[in-house]
Amino acid sequence: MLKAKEYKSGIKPIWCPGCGHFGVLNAITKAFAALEQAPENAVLVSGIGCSSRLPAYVNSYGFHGVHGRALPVATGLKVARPELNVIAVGGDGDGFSIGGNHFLHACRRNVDLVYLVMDNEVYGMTKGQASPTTPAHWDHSKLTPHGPQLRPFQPCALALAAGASFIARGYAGDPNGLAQMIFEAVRHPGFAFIQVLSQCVTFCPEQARWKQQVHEEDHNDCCDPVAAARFLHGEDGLAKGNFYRNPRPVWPPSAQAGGAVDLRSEFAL
Amino acid sequence: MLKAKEYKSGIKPIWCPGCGHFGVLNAITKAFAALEQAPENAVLVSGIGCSSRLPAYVNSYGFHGVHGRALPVATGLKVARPELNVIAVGGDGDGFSIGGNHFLHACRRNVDLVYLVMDNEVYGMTKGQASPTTPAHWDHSKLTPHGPQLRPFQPCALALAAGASFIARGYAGDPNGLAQMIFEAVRHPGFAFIQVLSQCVTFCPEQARWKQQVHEEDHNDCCDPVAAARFLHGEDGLAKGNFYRNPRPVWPPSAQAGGAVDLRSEFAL
Amino acid sequence: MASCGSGGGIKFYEFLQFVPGLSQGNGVAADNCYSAWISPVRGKAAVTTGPNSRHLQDDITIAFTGSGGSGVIAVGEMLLRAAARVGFYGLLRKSYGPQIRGGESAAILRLAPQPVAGFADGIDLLVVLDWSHFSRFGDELILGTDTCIIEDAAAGVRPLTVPAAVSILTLDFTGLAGTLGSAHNNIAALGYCGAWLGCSAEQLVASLNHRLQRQDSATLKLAAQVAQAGMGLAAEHPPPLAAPQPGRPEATRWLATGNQLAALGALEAGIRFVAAYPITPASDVLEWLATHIDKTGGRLVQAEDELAAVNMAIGAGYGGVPAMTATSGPGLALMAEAMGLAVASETPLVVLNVMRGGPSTGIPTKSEQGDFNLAVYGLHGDAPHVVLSALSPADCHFTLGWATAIASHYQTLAVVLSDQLLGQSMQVLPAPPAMPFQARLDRAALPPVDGEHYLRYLDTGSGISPMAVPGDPGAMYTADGLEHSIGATPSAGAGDHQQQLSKRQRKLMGLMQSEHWAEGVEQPEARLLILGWGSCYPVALEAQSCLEAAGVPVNVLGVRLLAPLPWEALQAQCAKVSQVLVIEQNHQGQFARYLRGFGLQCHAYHRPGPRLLTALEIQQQVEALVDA
Amino acid sequence: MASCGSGGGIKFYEFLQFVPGLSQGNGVAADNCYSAWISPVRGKAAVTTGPNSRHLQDDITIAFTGSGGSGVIAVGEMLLRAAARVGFYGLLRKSYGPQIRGGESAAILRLAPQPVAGFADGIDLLVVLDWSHFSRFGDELILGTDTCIIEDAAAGVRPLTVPAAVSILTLDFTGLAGTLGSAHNNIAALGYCGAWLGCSAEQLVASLNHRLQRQDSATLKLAAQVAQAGMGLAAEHPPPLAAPQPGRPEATRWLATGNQLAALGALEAGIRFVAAYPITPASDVLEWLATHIDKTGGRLVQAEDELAAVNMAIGAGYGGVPAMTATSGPGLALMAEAMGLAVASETPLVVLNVMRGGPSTGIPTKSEQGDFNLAVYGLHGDAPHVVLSALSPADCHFTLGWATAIASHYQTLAVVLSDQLLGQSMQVLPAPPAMPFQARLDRAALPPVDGEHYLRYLDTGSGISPMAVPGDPGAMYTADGLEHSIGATPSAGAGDHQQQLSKRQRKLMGLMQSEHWAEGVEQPEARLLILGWGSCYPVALEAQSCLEAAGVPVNVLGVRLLAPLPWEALQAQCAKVSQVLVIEQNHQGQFARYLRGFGLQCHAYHRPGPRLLTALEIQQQVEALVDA
Amino acid sequence: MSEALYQDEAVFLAHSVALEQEATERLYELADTLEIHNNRSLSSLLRELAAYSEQHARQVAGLCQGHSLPGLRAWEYAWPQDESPEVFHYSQVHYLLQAEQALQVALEVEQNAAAFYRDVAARTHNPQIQRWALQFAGEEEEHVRKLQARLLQVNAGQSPRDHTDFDPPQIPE
Ligand SMILES: Cc1ncc(C[n+]2csc(CCOP(=O)(O)OP(=O)(O)O)c2C)c(N)n1
Ligand SMILES: Cc1ncc(C[n+]2csc(CCOP(=O)(O)OP(=O)(O)O)c2C)c(N)n1
Ligand code: SF4
Ligand code: SF4
Ligand SMILES: [Mg+2]
Ligand SMILES: [Mg+2]
Repeated sequence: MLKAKEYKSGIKPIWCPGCGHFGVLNAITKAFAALEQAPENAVLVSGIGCSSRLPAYVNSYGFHGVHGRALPVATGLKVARPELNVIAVGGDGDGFSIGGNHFLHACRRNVDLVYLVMDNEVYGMTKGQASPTTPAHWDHSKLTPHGPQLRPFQPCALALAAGASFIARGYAGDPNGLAQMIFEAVRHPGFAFIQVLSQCVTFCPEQARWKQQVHEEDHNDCCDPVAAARFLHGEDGLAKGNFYRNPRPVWPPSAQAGGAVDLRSEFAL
Repeated sequence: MLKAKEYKSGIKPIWCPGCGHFGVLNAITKAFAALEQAPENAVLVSGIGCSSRLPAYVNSYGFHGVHGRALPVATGLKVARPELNVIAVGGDGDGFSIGGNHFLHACRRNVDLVYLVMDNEVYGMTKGQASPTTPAHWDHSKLTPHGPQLRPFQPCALALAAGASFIARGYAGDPNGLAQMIFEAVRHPGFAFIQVLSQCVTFCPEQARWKQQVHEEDHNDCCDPVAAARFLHGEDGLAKGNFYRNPRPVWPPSAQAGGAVDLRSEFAL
Repeated sequence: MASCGSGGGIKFYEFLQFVPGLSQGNGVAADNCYSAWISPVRGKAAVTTGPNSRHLQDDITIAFTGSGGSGVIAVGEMLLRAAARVGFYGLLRKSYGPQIRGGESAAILRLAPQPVAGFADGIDLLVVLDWSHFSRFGDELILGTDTCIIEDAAAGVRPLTVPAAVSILTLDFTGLAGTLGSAHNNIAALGYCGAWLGCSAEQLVASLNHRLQRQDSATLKLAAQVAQAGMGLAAEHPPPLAAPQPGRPEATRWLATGNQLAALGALEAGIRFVAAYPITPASDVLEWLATHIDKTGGRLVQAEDELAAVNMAIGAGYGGVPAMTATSGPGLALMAEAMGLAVASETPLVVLNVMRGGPSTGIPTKSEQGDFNLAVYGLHGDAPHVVLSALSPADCHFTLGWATAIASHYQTLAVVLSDQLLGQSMQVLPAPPAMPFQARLDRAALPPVDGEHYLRYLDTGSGISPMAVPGDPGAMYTADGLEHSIGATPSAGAGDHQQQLSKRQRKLMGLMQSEHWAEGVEQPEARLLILGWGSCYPVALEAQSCLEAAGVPVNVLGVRLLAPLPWEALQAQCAKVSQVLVIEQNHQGQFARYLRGFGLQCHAYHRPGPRLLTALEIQQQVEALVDA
Repeated sequence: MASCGSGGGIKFYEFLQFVPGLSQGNGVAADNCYSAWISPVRGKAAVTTGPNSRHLQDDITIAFTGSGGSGVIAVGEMLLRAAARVGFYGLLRKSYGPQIRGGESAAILRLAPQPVAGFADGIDLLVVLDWSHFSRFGDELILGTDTCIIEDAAAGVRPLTVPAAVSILTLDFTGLAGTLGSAHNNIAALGYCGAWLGCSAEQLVASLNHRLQRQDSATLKLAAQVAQAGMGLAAEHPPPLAAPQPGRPEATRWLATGNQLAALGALEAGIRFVAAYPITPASDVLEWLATHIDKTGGRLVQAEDELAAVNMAIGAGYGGVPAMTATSGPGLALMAEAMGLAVASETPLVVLNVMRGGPSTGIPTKSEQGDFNLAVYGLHGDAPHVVLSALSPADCHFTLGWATAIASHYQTLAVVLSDQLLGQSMQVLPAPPAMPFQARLDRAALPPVDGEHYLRYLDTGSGISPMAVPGDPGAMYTADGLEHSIGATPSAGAGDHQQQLSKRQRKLMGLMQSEHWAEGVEQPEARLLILGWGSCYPVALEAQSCLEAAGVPVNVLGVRLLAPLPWEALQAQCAKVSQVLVIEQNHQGQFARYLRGFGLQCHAYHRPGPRLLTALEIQQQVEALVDA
Repeated sequence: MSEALYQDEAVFLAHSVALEQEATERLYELADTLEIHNNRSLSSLLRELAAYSEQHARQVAGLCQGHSLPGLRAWEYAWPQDESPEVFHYSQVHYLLQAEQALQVALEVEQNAAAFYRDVAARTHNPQIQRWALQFAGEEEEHVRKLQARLLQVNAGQSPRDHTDFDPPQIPE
């Protein structure tokens, strides 16, 4: 049985001091400790971004792939190696912009994965451009000098519409609560989505206010999609809690054992 | 003023007799007649699929691009040439599988486009594989011999969660009703999404039953996202009607005129 | 397989041992027979010397055309199956109009007493059920003056483009079927041609039953009657040309498409994960896999797009499970970024690309060899990887097996280039020998000796680093597409970069020694080498045989290992002759340009599809060169 | 512009006339001065003959290193600006550790009396504010025995790797700033170096004010005091090496990065639509465009990914609005499929690719020339298109302008290869002349003469088909990535395919005549040609000048038009010498391989980044060749 | 859990151990990060503070001999707020952090810890817990005093500083 800190790999993060991603790392190690996770049987899969650097910092297997493709890599790995605990992690840019399609289809596919998005409403790694979750009038990016002027992407509402069977929102400033969410997400059979509010101190210093603004909203028992939809269409995006849990059949159905098979006879004349 | 049939280009469709896409072609020409559309000022943009062949059959400009990218092409065109009437068309595979990300982001971006998806719950052109909207147990495709076993993609619910400001579902078997929807979608400022049930007689002959099953459900005045969500999470996918209309600011905000500008002085020492 | 070295960890991923568990079914042949099987046109292994055993006189090409439900494709398939039972080898290709269904179509069938891997130039016997839109096939159905045409009485107006000189026989297949109460003139034509080829009624009926499996018995019975009536007609009015003679094959023979054989080869070599996004003409590879991989304990996932497909395969490959995807040009282009990830992270990955006409959407249903550049050069940065080409429909089996083994052994990307012609042609072939390849990771150095740090990207002598997979205790690491040190931590240092770049290039050099890099047939006193790749190879062999007959001995070489190119071995082959002619079916001569980049002095003959490259045009090119 | 030919339709898309409406601002030079401006290292147009006017003795390279907020990058920028005001030309590059912010960093500055486009091999003056992590820059900061080091008293322990022989001066910048109440030893160092270079206090303060625009006046005042204190220190303890002499430039000069100049060039040549997805090191092109395109009446869209970005640009281009996107390796790979669509549908499209280290995510912040293969060969099918390379930071302006004009004129894809070094280095340069290029569609044949059918893909003499855009009455057509007839209907016919393939290739042949295909400097009696592309060109010019000094005259050629390659013109250049040395910064020698494919006999020198190619190593290569 | 905290010795000790360990880890993590960002003076200050906590953690661990502590999951602790009272909140720090700010933050969390123990002491009915809680509170208050002194020192020794950020963020990928 390892302690939380023993789930750190010892590689020092390149993150800015105060970055929310530290809180997520902290929460993952705590969840692993609670799960008594064997390090060799867990794999963290990510794309590209500050947040996507996380796998290297955890004492487990990791795959740091290309931008936006964490979920397909995780899906292939989990389907091929169902006994592993596979967790995809990344940022809002990685997951909702370039990776948006995989997000939708992972929600429908319901492979037994956890997907944790560290949402700081910005592209941290490329120097602070607007991401899909950036507020419409945030005009700090040179690429959108008048703000993106678009309706922000609503990850939880979309996950629900796309068919995710576990939807929660955590806060990097509350690593213990987040650890519990991750713990439950791992235990949940099927695709579990956790949006984590994870401040970017460098490009969005205003997110320090989240400490005051984030509020608890527990719908732990909510397995009614209509009720969840009603809640998610109304809330301010800063509620943390379990919004939806409704286990449905996991894909793929469990495998038949592969034995000696004859693939050739059909071709014989 | 042209008659509906004068909006046909004269190129004969390659579609199977009985294909729903004929109904959509019919409806578009009727809508154009009603709009008194100047053929040279309309552009139909599509991806790849049986449905995506439609632009060539209409007496207007057309762009038959690559699989899944009708919306970005249409977006670029409309933003660059705002005076044109730009309509993106395509299939469920094109729009919701490979093109799913563009669909989400087009809904949020709210460029003044119409997007019409001819949904036959199958990849017609590549010989009948399951698409995102295929029922979970439809086992007619060799690629998914036990059925896709996935929760079907719900285009209207997703469009709503993604922020579309006009959402409707039509039926290719009712070209007049569909023509009216298209007419209204063109008039709607911002992104208007129309899902059209358009039977594939070749790979899904069971869709002939839609004639009996499709039912009217009008929420013409529905501009409340919560109410729309409640409806869309409950319905059977065969309701036709206007589900949501809620105009919000169109992107981009109208342009300032480009005059003589000095781009150089900032560089001078 | 090298020992995994760790006791406990192994149990729950035993399948990593890659025991495929497949019985080899019928017609198992010894390993050393493999190459005989692959290049069915000729005799022995690797590069053989001697006369090209293929005699043109023995073969016959039959084409059926019709439209709108006339079922000529079905006739082609049934006739091939029946003729095979009589003892013929053969090859069938199909051609369609743009309609999704019911459009005009043609089935082109070549039969011979020994294996055939390519098509002939002309049509010997053309059976026309419907003349309308015949001109659409003008590029593909080349009528010579000795072509013999059988037209249905109801075929309609014969186009003016049909040369007056050809002999034409009008037969009332429609009427014949009609008298029996059937609308299927195509079945009458089947009986007619079958009888002419020497098929028995049982053989034809067996083909009918195979094809019409799901029909009720009354339908089957009627069809049998119509076929028999067609046979009768053949007795009365035989086609005015001699029937070809079947062979006397002893070995078990198969009927399969190149795409099916590719899929089989992949599974037999150990592929246990497939990610799929349909695209013509690769979909049938994926479909065959979908209906068979479950039996091996493997999995197929239908992905949302090609980006997902290739990344899913990478995920599985990272997990130590041999994985592949299959696609065609547009899909391959979409996979380029992730293919670079497989290279940089050293993850095994097989990508089968079944080429069609390009660029862009191009001509999706027709064959062309235009994706060479993309496959060899389409990754950003310096990204050495493996590109193979399948040299015949049958060779798709061998090449996919080889690619699967290479990808795992070298922890690399292996792209296999096939094309619509290889992939979708249906071939009668000797049953392939047992698959000689197995996917195996080099795991010799795992886990690290106690106290040592596991170095995933170690620069070993071979260039192949020790690869752990999740589940291996004590070897946790993060695979990365960022440049990294030997210990798998990101690094921007010039030294690490140079080391990893060189290592990734060097590790593939081992492949250069492989005897599988090419196939060829040499002739004594040849002064010229015809050098081809992919589906051009059988055509070149055919041209060789024609040239032999014309007194011009040439060598032929088909290159299977396109990248990294075994340049020295190739040079040795080229040094044997005074001229080299590179042939390929694309517009720009992509392969020839590539070879010239190595310093090869060569002539090049290339032109785009969809018209197939023919032996005749190659022969003419060679003759022009030899004369000059 | 050719008349649009249609009366009514034109009014609402008047911007299609592409009147850019840009005043050319300061320092407008006549068209024929352009090439002088582009290759600032030398004298006249296209390929000039004569001594390389660059004298090595006149320049100086200063590096600042430090870490964690020590602000060395800022010092570099401020010093460049101040030195420019004194009369220096110069170039600045920046280098960072892996941290997002606050990491160790270095600013490397080269100053000379005449324009400089490349960096020197060694460092003349190294100013160290902090020694820790200095070794991280070992690849980039090459200390010679004559390097002079100034270290801050608080810089910490000097690493053992610093050669003992160098002269080291320890100065207390930290203490000096501290006594004034400032923590910014970097500003003291700025004052020190500035004074040595001959900057006045006003010039330094102006730089400070420019940089610290958003700070309050107290901060500015304090900074000015610290800088002045630093100046005082220079009087007491000047660096032990002679200060370089500034030039006496008459023309207006600019300070800009290659990326900014590329963006400006694009806008000036008529780009009015940009689709953007951020990626290092291309983001700043997009950011500059974002803050400027509105003024021209154009639009920038931030796309959801690169697939969207490139297709958006295609949509705009189809609409007749000159459009571009900018990206780097991974993004370019993702764009490959759609780039093929631009080729097949003949839609104008400009893609700027600012290269970084590869493969895969690679080394994102460092320069390399590894995407040549992908840019030239990365499309599926036979897809001829244009690939250009920018030959200096300043040349980014010219090349983007040219690419914009080419894309519209030839209705094609034009990829421009720049790299991190060109793109992100900050250069002092003479103000560029007026943009000589304008995007113009060839619309001569529009609309069709009454009664005729509009043939979008007509096979004209030039190969350029008449392109209508939406809004043109009577010319409606559907652009297609499917192969098509001249009338734009899908076609699988061999004739149509061959015709369109040939046409698309042939139309680009016109480009071969352009004098812009390369830049070069010739020397009398040269026996060797150094052939490079992109950022290697200035390095080659530098090597030429060193070699000249060593008595080895060589020619230098930088190729701007990489594809289609003007092979005959290139051959003519190569024929003037007996040896050709191809240089480039990648592992595999991609350009050299390409040239050999045309038949060029050449030597090749190439190695990967991130270490920059230096004039010295090229000189050594040349000397070895000349000696042999 | 909160009742158990006040009444069950093992649960109380488990909290005490976790409180110091969390503080230690958080401080070392920040110290490491600042070191990576080359803010060495602050980094060593944080290490100093971390060492205090570490030492304290060892003391508490010593008291646990003979008690079998419950294996609480991270979220099962009865902290008054989301986290242990002695850790600073992630969003309270950033890379331009100065010594005075760091000390200020450290001061706050020590005060929180002291308050936590005082609260336990006030609520518990278990005299042993009360003794411990008062002892720990005293120790935390001792830290508070030390930090206050340190802060005075820093403020006194410091000249006015301009906080110009000369290091623009970089763009690694
Ligand atoms: C194909 C590709 N496109 C773009 C990039 C550049 N890029 C790297 S990270 C990133 C955004 C990261 O944002 P996010 O996922 O929110 O992570 P954060 O840094 O905010 O944690 C981008 C655009 C890339 N590496 N690859
Ligand atoms: C990149 C790419 N991948 C795959 C394909 C193959 N493909 C062509 S159409 C199609 C599906 C079309 O389905 P849908 O959009 O539903 O249209 P339908 O034919 O049903 O009308 C596919 C997968 C392609 N052309 N390009
Ligand atoms: S830039 Fe933002 S997201 Fe990236 S490490 Fe810094 S604070 Fe975190
Ligand atoms: S295959 Fe289906 S979708 Fe395609 S044309 Fe035929 S009926 Fe329509
Ligand atoms: Mg982010
Ligand atoms: Mg469909």
